[in-house]
Amino acid sequence: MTVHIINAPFDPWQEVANYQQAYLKRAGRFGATACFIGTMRDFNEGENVQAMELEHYPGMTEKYLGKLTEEARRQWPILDSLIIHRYGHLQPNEPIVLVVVWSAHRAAAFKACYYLVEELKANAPFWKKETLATGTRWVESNTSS
Amino acid sequence: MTVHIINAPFDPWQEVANYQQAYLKRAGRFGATACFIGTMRDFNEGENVQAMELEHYPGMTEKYLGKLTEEARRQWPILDSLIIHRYGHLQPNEPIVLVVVWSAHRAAAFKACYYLVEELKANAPFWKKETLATGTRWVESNTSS
Amino acid sequence: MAITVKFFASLRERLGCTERQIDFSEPITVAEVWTLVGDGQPISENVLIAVNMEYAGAETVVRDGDEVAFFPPVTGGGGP
Amino acid sequence: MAITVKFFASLRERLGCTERQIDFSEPITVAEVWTLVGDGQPISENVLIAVNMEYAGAETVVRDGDEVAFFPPVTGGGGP
Repeated sequence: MTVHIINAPFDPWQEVANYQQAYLKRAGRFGATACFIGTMRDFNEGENVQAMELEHYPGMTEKYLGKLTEEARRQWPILDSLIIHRYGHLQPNEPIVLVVVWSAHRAAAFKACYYLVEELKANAPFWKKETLATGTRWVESNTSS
Repeated sequence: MTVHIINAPFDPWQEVANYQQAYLKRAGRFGATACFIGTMRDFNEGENVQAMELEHYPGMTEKYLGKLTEEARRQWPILDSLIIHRYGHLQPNEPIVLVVVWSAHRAAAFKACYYLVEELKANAPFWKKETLATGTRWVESNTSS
Repeated sequence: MAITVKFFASLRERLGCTERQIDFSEPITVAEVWTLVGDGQPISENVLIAVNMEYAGAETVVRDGDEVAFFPPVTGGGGP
Repeated sequence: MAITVKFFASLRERLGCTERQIDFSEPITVAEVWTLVGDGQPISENVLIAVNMEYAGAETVVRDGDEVAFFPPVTGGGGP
């Protein structure tokens, strides 16, 4: 059950491979791994986005995501989870967030992963400021899906 | 929209990284990647499983998964998908199946990925024969979740 | 007229056959194919049918050159 | 008694302040903190509140040493 808040680009596939390598003491126990990666796009609301500043609330972010992970663990029989979320300066096509859940069976892995992603987007204290050709703008609300 | 049926071990994280690399012409367009990996466990129905033979119906497997992918594409605005499924001789902890869906938004990616995994498990012509300490046995039915 | 019949997994082992050809002169259903190649019992609910690599029912009529497959419930994907 | 007040994102920019300390002698609610540090308007529905890094309502009573944060709706995760 790991949460990393980082301010440098990361390779989600490498991170999850590394984490699973370290986690191989549980090899043979997990039958299902569900995974979500949110990536910065180069368009939003009809405009080209050149870059993004992602602000967060240090301390509260970790606290919130830690509690969220515990809640997921209470609801589903998950074996482990990994959340990595960027902050700071981002370029289009860079991964923003990685959420991975390992479980014995696929339903728990899928449901817990979906839950973590939805709750994270709805409540984790992050804010996006986009750089357009015409200046910057704060993203006012998340899309619902 | 790619389906690979292979008979050698594969590293799902490397495969998806490679595929995404080749797919980077669409960089900036996808905001969401949902991913599922089914892994061979070393226990099933209370017994230790030492190895597994995974039989399939060559030709029908590819045809079925191709149609499934097309159906997912009709139902959700997905940008691309990748399915890799093993057959042949497997050892515990080896990945059996990888399903990845790329989309602009997370709901489509999650739902399409879930759909592909559920339909694949329900209908793709694969059969598992487990090697236990006491001999071999065919797995009679999939768990529902 | 001739068709190819394939068997998979536990059914392949039980019948001791992977693939065979059968000949017939009249139109014939999958159920009738089974009476020619099966275990002497009616088709069990646990036997799935594919005609030309698509799922089909026992009443499907097969034609010259078709491929008919019989197999047990599938168990692919991850987990058990 | 003293508390720390933090602002984030567009609210931080609008109020021109990242963090400040305020002192008070009587128990005080988050709504009253806002009247001391806000923009002169009642707390908008678009202003979220955290007390000691947990979401809280405007009627929450704050205590000595607490950290109160005001911020706009969050927009993390992937996609826009």
